[in-house]
Amino acid sequence: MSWRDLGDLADPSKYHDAIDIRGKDPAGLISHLRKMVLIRMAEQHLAVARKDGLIGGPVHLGVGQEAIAVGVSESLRNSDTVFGAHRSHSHLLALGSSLHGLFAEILGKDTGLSRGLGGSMHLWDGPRGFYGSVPIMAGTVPLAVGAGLAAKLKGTDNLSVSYFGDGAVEEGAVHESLNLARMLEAPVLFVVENNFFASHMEISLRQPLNAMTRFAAAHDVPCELVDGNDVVAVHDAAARLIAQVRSGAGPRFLEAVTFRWYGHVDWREDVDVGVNRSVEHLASWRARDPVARLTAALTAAAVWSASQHADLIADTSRAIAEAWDQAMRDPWPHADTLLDAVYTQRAERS
Amino acid sequence: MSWRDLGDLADPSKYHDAIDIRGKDPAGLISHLRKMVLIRMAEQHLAVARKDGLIGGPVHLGVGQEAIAVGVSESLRNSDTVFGAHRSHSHLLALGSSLHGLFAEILGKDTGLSRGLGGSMHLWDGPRGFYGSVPIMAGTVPLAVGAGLAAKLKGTDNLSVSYFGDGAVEEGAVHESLNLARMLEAPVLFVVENNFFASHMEISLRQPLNAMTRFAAAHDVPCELVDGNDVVAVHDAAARLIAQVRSGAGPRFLEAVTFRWYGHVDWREDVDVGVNRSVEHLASWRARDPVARLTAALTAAAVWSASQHADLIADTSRAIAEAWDQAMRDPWPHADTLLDAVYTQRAERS
Amino acid sequence: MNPTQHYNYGTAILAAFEYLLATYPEVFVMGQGLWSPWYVGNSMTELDKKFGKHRVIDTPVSELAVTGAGVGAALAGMKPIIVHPRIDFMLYAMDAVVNQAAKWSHMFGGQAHPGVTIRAIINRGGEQGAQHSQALHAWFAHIPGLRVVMPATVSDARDLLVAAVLCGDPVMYIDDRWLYELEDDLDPITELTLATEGPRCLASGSDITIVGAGYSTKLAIEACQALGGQGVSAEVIDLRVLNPFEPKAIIASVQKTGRLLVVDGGTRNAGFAGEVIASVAERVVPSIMQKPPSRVTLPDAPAPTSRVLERVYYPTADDVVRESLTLMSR
Amino acid sequence: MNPTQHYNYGTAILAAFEYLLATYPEVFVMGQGLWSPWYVGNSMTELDKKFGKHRVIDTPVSELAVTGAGVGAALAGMKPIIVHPRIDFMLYAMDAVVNQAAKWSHMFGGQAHPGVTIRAIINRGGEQGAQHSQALHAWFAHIPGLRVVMPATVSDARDLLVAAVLCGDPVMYIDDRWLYELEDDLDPITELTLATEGPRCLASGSDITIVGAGYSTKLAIEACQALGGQGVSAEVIDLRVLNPFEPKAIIASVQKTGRLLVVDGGTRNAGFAGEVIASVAERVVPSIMQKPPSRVTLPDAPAPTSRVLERVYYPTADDVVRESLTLMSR
Ligand SMILES: Cc1ncc(C[n+]2csc(CCOP(=O)(O)OP(=O)(O)O)c2C)c(N)n1
Ligand SMILES: Cc1ncc(C[n+]2csc(CCOP(=O)(O)OP(=O)(O)O)c2C)c(N)n1
Ligand SMILES: [Mg+2]
Ligand SMILES: [Mg+2]
Repeated sequence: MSWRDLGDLADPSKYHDAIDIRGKDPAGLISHLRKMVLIRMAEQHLAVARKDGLIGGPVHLGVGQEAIAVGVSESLRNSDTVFGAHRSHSHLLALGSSLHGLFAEILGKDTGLSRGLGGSMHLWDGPRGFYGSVPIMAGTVPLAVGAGLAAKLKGTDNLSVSYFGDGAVEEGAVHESLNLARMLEAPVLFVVENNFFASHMEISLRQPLNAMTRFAAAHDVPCELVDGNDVVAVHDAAARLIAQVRSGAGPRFLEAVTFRWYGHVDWREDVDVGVNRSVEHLASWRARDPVARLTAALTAAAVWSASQHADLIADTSRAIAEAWDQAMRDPWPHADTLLDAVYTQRAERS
Repeated sequence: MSWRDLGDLADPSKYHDAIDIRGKDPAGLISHLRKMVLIRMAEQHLAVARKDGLIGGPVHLGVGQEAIAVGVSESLRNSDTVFGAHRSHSHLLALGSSLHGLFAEILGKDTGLSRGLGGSMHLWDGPRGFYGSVPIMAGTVPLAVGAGLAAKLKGTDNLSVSYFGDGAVEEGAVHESLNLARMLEAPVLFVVENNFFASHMEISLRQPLNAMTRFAAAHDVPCELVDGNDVVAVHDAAARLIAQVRSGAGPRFLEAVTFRWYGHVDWREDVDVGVNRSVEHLASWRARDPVARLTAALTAAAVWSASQHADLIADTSRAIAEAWDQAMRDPWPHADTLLDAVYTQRAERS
Repeated sequence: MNPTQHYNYGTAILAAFEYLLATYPEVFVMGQGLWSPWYVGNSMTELDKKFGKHRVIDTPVSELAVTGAGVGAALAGMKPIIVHPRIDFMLYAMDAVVNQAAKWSHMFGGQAHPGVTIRAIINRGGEQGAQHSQALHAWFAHIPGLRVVMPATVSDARDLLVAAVLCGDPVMYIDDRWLYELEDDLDPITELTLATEGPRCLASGSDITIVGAGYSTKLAIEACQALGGQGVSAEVIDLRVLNPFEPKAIIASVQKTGRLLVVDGGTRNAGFAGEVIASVAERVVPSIMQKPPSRVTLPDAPAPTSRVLERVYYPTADDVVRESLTLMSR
Repeated sequence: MNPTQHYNYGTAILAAFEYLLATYPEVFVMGQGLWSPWYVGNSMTELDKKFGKHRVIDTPVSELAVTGAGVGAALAGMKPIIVHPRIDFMLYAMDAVVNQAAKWSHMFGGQAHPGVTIRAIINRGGEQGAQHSQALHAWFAHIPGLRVVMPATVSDARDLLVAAVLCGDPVMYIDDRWLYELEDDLDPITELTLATEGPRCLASGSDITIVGAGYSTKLAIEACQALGGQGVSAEVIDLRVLNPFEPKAIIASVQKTGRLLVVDGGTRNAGFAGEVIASVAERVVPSIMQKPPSRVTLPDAPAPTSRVLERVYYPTADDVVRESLTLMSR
């Protein structure tokens, strides 16, 4: 594939079939599936809860993009440092973070991952290596470079992961960060989830070419381009790149091509936004479903059955219901957190 | 030449010979020579004056880089909008701006191009299309895009020129500007003067590859790469690109490879700054002298004689001396300019 | 004779855009969300359809380059309006505003003026959190060369935008999503000269001077009405123009009331409320003050998300009333 | 017993760097000019040779990414010091400082703290002009979550840098090239707790309180000496820490003197001098003020280049003396 163009990865009528799992360990694939189903159902639950007015703040849902975080996270450790953005539920959950902690945070509860000060757009789970997601686009990209530099200065083989979107690359911060990481030989994996949209703006309205690999090439950062809706392809590419990064080879770049089923924010589908988001277009992207394509492959390989799938769905919805109900019952944060969290030591005020 | 690498343009032992002027009009070439000699001698005069303490502020000299502005400006009009940076004496003078106005500004006089409020790093000559130079790196690059957009919205075939350096491309502003200009199809010629240095830092300490064309390619902006010390090569490439821009084809990018003979600022040579700036290295770059190579070509073609050259030097030093002496005698700005220039209408203060 | 027309704050802004685009060919608008302005409420509806996508330009997500392009287009003779749907996004664009736009006229001896208007929206609440809630007017007011306006009324929402675009200097026009439902009947547009506009008295009183800007002025007016019911006559002054800042009207009012309360939607330390208090304190005889001046501002903390914390975080009209009564107590 | 050692402001900063790099393996320094620090005077000489280019890192010209990298490295457990040879260059880096570093602890409920120190140098004069002369301390002081220190003395130049790097919060350490020649003898380093440091009285007096920060404190001290010769006893208070701001010491002083003059190297409108005046005005009984408070600041204009205009532009000790005498006159 050319570094300028996504080729038929950009054509939603392609890549609808079961993914290729030849030679892969079924157990690993099934754990991928469990994670992807959990992420999807959790976000679908959030869509409904937001629509029903149970959630006070905006939720940016990544349904359709689950394979990317799941494929990448498989090669990560708790000692790595992962940074996300506004659409990071999957990045967090793929690391095995607590569903209840996420829900409680989104509901603004004291038991939330960010103690009610962050909501859906500001997530943190340090112990699992999730170092933070924030809504300012590209805001965490330079931070990921610094966290990678820290891992290098400490003499570890840990690395940093920076998740961002095809819109974020329009911010100068991303370009400065690619060059800086390259010159510092910082252990960073840049993961761009190219879903062709930045809020209402389709990529052709924002950039002359659709491949993000252009920027990796310009900054001499080795990269791979994959079908982001093929968890095996994502996993294999990420594993290769992460191994190189851990070996001290410097930063690497992964472009994963995908599509979000919901609109930019909340539960609507935004099929009204002009370029390339018609009902039909969305339908053909839905047919490139990362969950269905993995399930089909596992079923075809006779390592996964309809009843197993039914159980998975049932178990998952039960887990979601429990986590949600607990979060709904949880206490609100105390007013003091408002000033206590500003500095490590609360400032004296006269 | 590859878009990743400058090839032997980066090798200062190459391109020392007379430039190729076959088929070029001698008159035009001689006017190039006059401009280049004026710019060089003016800046050499400034170096001495700064060393002697006659100039109060920093001067960033472009001796060795004269062919670029001279080659580009030949295809420009007063109705175009040119933006520069900290090292812009040549950009200004190549447009035919007043030597006295430049000197007076550098001396902080009321008769200066910026009325004594700008000095060497803040130059302006609107009537000749020089829309401003400022020292914040890449600061004027987005402005040039906007001025180009204005020309387009007004339905003219004017264009904007944005001069910047190989260091400025490390600022995100340049990358955002390339994409924005490309998407707006703004008539802008980006001219990067690649002299391998950003203050004390040689390019290999700042970037993984030495060709700036990487970024034009990444942003799908058509570009040319030339020997910046060959005024004919610069002129021809600029003329081609400018014609395309005027025709409404959108932005274009020109990389001109060159070297500055003086150090980053003021009169010193900075042969102490570590990578690739030894006495020998500087000497071989001096041998790629844009003025000498043009002079040699003209002489070889028997359209320029030693006595003509002697006259040119004599006339130029006389012109410089006159402009300088006048500027030295000129009045200082009145204290009122300090507050009068802040707004179009001076704000009332209680 | 001029028939008045009914607007709310949002449609008044829209009316200003329509007037400017229809009247001045040099005007164009560029920023995020302009081809699907969900961010900007009803304040820019259909502009691209009415005036064309070449004059109403949605952009890549590049705040710095887009803002700088506005500056450059202005230098080339246009009257651009750059739109930032959230003022928070402008942290990326500060160089274009502060190092370029604000200083341009001065750096070149007053020979070139980038008459660009930057519309930045304060868009808080709704559990959006620290990066989507800021009000940075004090920052911009600190920058010489940059005019800063904050409309608090429906008429100013329209007329100060027109004045900003026509004044020839770079202007920060800062509006507030929490004001979009304000309603009023307006006369047809008359073009104001921004350089001569300044703070204005919106309600006259004799006991206490309450100063605000933007949404804080709305709080001040609501407090003023409540205080009236308790026998306290408050004078409300709307800042309107924060830079260059002309405190005359406020000083005159405090000389009358002897009490000053400043309400500000920004954080406290080095905020604009402090500037108002200082500008008065240094110009009135201390003994005329019945009580020390006071301010109601955000606490010095970033914005939280949880609704229960948002309730504590944002000042209300009740807070203004309570503080006013403290100043009234002997 | 502790032998004192002789330093100037610049070598005191260098001593702090050397102490930190030698004592704390988590400390590293990154910024422009570190491999040839002509920008930063004698304040970082040879650091790269002593501690290695891996811990003293010169960078591409990318203020935003470099600053953000400092924030990220701090989150990953390092104690980075990011160096900006001119505070003006930081206009490109504001997002990393304001949206990320300052808010990080709060956004995540106080569970993660980016303990990054950002050293920014005020580097004015010498006909460098508007983009190479700013002092933006009022901006940073307005941002909750960001500690802001401005050393005015040789000891603070050293000790506040050490305290900043060790405090665990993001800190703006703003030093001033015009102070590098100050000299003093210092005891060996003792690590201060930044959270408990604040404004300090440098000269006690009874007639007037003069407040400054950084270079303005130097002007205040020079003025204080000159005033002494004219029978005026001035008390000088050095702000030192501008955010979080603790005005107690200033209030106590003004309660004694009844006169307040604030000297500030920033522009006037919405500057820090206004905050000092407001913080005092709202906490003292107005009648104790002998005269209205006053400020000596830059005019509200960008910096010029021409030496004759620079002379008018920058406040001097004489200006402070003159304004003090005005406040002393009846
Ligand atoms: C600096 C900044 N500018 C604008 C926005 C508004 N905004 C939020 S998300 C978004 C689009 C992001 O697109 P992309 O990076 O592709 O991520 P995706 O939403 O597709 O996951 C925009 C414009 C923002 N949050 N931050
Ligand atoms: C934003 C900003 N950062 C840093 C500087 C300091 N500085 C001035 S010129 C320069 C190097 C510029 O290099 P380049 O762009 O290649 O231009 P050249 O000096 O080679 O002509 C630097 C780092 C600056 N002026 N502005
Ligand atoms: Mg996207
Ligand atoms: Mg260079």
